[in-house]
Amino acid sequence: MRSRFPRLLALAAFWLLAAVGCQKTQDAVPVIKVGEFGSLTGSTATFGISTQRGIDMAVEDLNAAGGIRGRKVQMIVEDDQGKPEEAATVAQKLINQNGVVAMLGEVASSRSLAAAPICQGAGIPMITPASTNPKVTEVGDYIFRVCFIDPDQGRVVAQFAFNTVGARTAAILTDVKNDYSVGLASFFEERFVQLGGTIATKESYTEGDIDFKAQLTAIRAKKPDVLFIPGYYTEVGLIGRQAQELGLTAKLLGCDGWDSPKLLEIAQGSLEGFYFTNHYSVSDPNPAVRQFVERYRELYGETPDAMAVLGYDAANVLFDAMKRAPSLQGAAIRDAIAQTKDFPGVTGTITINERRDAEKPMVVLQVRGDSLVVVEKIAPA
Amino acid sequence: MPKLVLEDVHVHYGGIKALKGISLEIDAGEIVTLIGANGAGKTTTLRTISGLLRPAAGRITFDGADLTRLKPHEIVAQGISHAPEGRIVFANLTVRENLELGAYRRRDRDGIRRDLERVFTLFPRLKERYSQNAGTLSGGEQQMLAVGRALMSSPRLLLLDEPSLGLAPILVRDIFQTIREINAQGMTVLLVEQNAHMALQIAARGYVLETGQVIHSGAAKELASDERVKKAYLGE
Amino acid sequence: MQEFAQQLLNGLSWGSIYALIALGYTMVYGVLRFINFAHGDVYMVGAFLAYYIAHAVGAGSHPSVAAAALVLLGSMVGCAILGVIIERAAYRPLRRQPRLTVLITAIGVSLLLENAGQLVFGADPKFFPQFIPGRNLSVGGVVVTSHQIVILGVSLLLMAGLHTFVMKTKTGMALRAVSFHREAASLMGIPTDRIISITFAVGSALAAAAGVLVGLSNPKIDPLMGLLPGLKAFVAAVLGGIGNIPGAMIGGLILGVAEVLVSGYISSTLRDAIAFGILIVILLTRPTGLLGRGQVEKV
Amino acid sequence: MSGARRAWMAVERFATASLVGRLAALAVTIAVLVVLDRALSRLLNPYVFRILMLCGINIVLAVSLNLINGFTGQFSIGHAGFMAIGGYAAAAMTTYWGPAALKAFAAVGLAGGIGTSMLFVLALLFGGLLAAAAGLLVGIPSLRLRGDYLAIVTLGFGEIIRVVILNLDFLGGARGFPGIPRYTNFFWVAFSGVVVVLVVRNLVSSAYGLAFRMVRDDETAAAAMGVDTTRFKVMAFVIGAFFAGIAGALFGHYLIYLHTNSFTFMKSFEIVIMVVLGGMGSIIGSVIAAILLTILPELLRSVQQYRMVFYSALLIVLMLTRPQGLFGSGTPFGLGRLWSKRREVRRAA
Amino acid sequence: MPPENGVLLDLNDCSIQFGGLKAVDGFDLRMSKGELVGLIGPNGAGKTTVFNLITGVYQPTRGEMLLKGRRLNGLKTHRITALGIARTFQNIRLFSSLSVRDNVRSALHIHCSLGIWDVVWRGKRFAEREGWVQGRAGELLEIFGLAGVANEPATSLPYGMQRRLEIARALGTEPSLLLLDEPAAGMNPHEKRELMQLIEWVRERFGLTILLIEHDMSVVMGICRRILVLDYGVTIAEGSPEEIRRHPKVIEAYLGEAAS
Repeated sequence: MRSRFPRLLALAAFWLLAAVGCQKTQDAVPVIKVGEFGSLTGSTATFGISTQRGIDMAVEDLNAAGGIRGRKVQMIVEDDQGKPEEAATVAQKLINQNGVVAMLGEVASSRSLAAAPICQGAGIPMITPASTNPKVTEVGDYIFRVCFIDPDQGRVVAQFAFNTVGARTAAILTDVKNDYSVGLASFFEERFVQLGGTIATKESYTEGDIDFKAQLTAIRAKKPDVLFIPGYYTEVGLIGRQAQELGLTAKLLGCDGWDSPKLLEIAQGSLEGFYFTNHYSVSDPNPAVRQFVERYRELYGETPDAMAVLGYDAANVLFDAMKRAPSLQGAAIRDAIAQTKDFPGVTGTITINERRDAEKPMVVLQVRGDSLVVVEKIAPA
Repeated sequence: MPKLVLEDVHVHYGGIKALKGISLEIDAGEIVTLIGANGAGKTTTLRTISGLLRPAAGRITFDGADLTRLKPHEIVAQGISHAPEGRIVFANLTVRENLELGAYRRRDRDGIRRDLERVFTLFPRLKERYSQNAGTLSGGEQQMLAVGRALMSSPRLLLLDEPSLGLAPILVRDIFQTIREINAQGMTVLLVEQNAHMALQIAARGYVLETGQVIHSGAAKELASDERVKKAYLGE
Repeated sequence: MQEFAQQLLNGLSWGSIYALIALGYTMVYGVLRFINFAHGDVYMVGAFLAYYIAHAVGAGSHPSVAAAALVLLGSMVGCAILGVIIERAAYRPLRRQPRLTVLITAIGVSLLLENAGQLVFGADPKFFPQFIPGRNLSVGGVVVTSHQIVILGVSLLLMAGLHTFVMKTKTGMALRAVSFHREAASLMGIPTDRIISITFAVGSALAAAAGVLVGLSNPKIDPLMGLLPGLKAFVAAVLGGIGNIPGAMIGGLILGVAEVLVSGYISSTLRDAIAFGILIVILLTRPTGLLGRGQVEKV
Repeated sequence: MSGARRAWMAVERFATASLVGRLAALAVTIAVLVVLDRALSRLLNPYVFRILMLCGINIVLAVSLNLINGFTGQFSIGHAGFMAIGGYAAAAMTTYWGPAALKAFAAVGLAGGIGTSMLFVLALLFGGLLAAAAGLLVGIPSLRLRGDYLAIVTLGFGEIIRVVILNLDFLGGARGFPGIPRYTNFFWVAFSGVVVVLVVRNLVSSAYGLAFRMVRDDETAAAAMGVDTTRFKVMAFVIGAFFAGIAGALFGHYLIYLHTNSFTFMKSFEIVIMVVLGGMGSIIGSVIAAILLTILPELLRSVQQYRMVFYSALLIVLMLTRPQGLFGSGTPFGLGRLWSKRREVRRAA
Repeated sequence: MPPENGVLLDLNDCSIQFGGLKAVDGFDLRMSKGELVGLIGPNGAGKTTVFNLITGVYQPTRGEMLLKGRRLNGLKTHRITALGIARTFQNIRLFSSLSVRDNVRSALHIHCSLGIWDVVWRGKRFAEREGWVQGRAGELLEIFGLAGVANEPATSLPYGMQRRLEIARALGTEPSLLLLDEPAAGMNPHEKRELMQLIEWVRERFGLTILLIEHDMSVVMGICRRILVLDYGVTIAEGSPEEIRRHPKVIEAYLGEAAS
């Protein structure tokens, strides 16, 4: 008697869920389904969530403006828990179960790389907002991105360090489990050495770490001019503080992963005067940026980070292409995306090149008090 | 009025029926012994009385109170103390702490001190080893500690499981002598022993167990002279 | 030399976090002989409780000792209750089942806390308010932060408190008896179930304290933060001799120092590997840990 | 039931009676699987088909882990590590040596499908063998450690394997290993599933392989019966790891991209959960649990963010209500124990 | 003393210590082929330790052990089993998850002489050996009257039958020396009588030499010609049942003073 009740309960719950899952909503005018997958749970969920918010805003805009040829767009979002194999599975589900016509992909290149072959195979175009590994778009002609790629950004940071900051020795602190970080670090190193600088030391950490004192103490001993940290703000804020605590003299340099309203909150002033590259500047007077930032703050109560903006841009590039495409067939949308030229995105003017990567400007921001100031603007190479 | 009464107690371990309807009675102030071969159910009977095992059927009462559904620590509160087989002193605790644990449920500080003195009178060796870890004691000393510890709860019934196990003959005699003394001070004792000789010498009555059932019972003297008992358990 | 001293200090303050978590593992293993995999997640819940309490009492904006103490205590009490509930609901019904079964249940509880945590707290990281101002002290080039002092101080205090509790109080004595032999302890009139509950409460409270201290010095907390430190703390417990309370403290400190030295002098990629490397070496050469005592198997 | 059983036994007797019978059985199996492969990949929705494939890979993992945990009573939670080794080794082989090998095969007349099949078989074996070698390494601690200690060491090994791969540049490190050819299809997954079930069954049901279960039940008694317990414990690890390696190779060549994030200890836990839920020492249990636990999270997608909460809660409830797993232990193949607990309860009452 | 040439087991001055405790000290035992020797003594006297020494569970800290002139020291248990020593255990150690038949088959593992490939491949060799094992297991089950319960889980059998199964299992390894550890424990007089007959009978039928640990005097005295008494790890007496019964040391240490 005692053992049976919970089992029945579990069974009942199970069937209830199954029943709920099978219900379908039907509208008079069929909506256009677009898929999105991201890590809504797991250790990198913060980026998935930001991206999703940006995309939601774009969808709202679109539907408010009448959708695509009178049809509204419905986003179907799946969580991949930050696992590559889950990304592949959900991509397959979105395509075959939900019948999406296009896909907005993952932040992390590893997940995009796992899901891209499925989109490619099914002939469903996919745009990734922020996967910077060059290999992602090499998967096939249906795969696009709206961000710049690692080699470009790595080079820009190296040049900035050498020319503008005047650094001759650099240390690198890499997140070894993060493809993005590893990629940037290697391109930075390549360029910095090419320019005549030396790499004093290379240290590493792992996503999710919270104590970096060991590495920073080792770096402190080498006294480099700059410390390049190609990582995410979640760790960088802590690194900045611990570096300050330890009295590190090197200037810290970073990349778009730093961009988050929370960065300065966590860093507590420890990043004052330091630089990072980004897609755009929140304080850009450009009305498109102003409008986006205001609305985002209104909706979610915080300043958007890079992922939110890229999600917004990726969705808009896709919708723009869908509007231009003669039909909603995969190939048609693909061709339309490929022809994107001078699209006015929040992160700048986006042109998709022949490698299906976005060509767009990059900015170097400096931390000054509570704000980020644009110190350099670099046009697409 | 009998103190402890077991009525038709059945116990199952997994699929094995360890006790198949044990009934016995122990009167206030007497020593009763359970004898029988390994696996006959002696230890199981004690463990069932002290609540470590739950009977599948039957009833256990102590001074009229039903023990059948009580947990071990509640049974201790009822006044039954069990010195388990193999002694099991807390080797990581000192002798003092072991004895204090025996009085875990008690709050009467004076009474505890009195009982401690009583234990030391019975087992002077324990006083010498007062602050040693119990694990460093010899086998005999550990047995003393186990019995002493059981007395510290100031029980009305003492269950002793194989107190002579693994002890040198001379110590065996000592232990039995002590049991007799404790009993003389008014303690009711239920004794499980493999050394049936010794057990029947000090007990008033005995029950002979075999494969989970009582097969004989009676006055200890009668049992000791019973041919069947002699043959089976006394090596004659 | 200066660098080494700095690393050592870093390692000690990091290790005392492990030590606090390891204590809970070791206590639970002592009484129940199973690895409570959910323990690391209790540490996570502790950090989040502290986060919410700190916000509720405004400790972030008006730092004070009283507020800090309130945050610490509140989180410890909350986690103690959580620990007791977990034991009651998930482990107690399985007392007589094989340990593997209980272990799987513990993994289930761990997953539940993590996933429920992502739902309740949000999957993105939260940033701990600074309710103790950060100040640095330089001693011969070795930087000591106020947070490190707080971490070391509070954890030493807690460990000393635990030691007193276990060694000097009646309940502590009962706890040692239960961990030596549960059945024999119940024959002493010790309510073993209650002692086990107390063990979970104390262990969980210590994990909560670790969560608060971590949040204080490394203020990023997220629902998955307990996963790896939980495992590492278990390693620390094994290293010291599982079931052995001083062992857990020493194991935690050694592991913390070892990790910091490895990432400082060799490579931080090996940081996680070193924990498990130490574990494997210890288990193969001295399975009972540094302070543990062996038990002979009876044939 | 008994009629079907008798028929099956007759088939089996024929299949094992002679080399001809064996080859015939093999040919029939291959033919059936090839037909199924063609049919299913066309008939099924690709999403459903994908879940089916993942079920198959998980079956290989669960059954092979059952040999270690269920049948031999060792306690390993590092299966994902073996899987990673197999996956990466096989992927490295087909990616780096594949083109050359295919050319060589073509040169001797084995072009096209046959050539790639040959290559894939070699890659599967290579992955399996490397994993088996790691299994040998991990099996050695099992001689000294048991229970929780062994568990935590296997977990540690799994993590170390991951860290090592992360540091190997030619395996892609943190960026992952893209561009693996897609060789895994239903045929290979199903074939591997059949093989692992047959091998484990053949092992544990023979008088010789009874030793695995003897070691689990009572190591001392097993040694007294003349069982070289060391050998069997290590063997369980080696064979279990071998199939985990194969599963990893299938996984890699299906996903055509590998990343160490797929092989965390959570993956190991998932496999252990399958084994325990199915019932330790029950092959059919492992198979069914593997299927169940692959499908369950997919079904739960409808509850969105509550899905993993449900999954973990369900796991706890299942363990509390059926701690011995769905199929109990003891009978490797029978379904009979499914309701044993209830019967026992009734008898006791 | 039995004649030199017929010696099967020869233990010389065997000792083992656990920590500081001498569990067995200077133990000597010679058994000739076909003998049935009893080993008695109080609990904790070291009887089972002697078994554990002979079967390689423990290694002696001193002394030599020979079976048919071959040294047993340093060998692992399974090697010793292969040389022809089988045992039963004090608290029955059947394989709890295996059926009665599989418990008997488990003992035949040692005669399989198969490799892992044979088993997986299930070829001719396998069929031949497995067939032999089936047959042999059937025989043993038949002999020991267990055929009717062959498919029951071993631990569901009544106590007496479990003992019998354990002996049947031990015989499956085809030993020349059988070590029985308290086989009569937990048996009623009727079962004990059956057991005594069984022991006598298997000794005859399988040509066994048996070393028996037993508490029950009626059993030991009834079937052993020679008895050793162990106390505190030391042999305090050796001789025929009659001699042992009267031996003063034995009476004091074990049988109890009331035996007079």
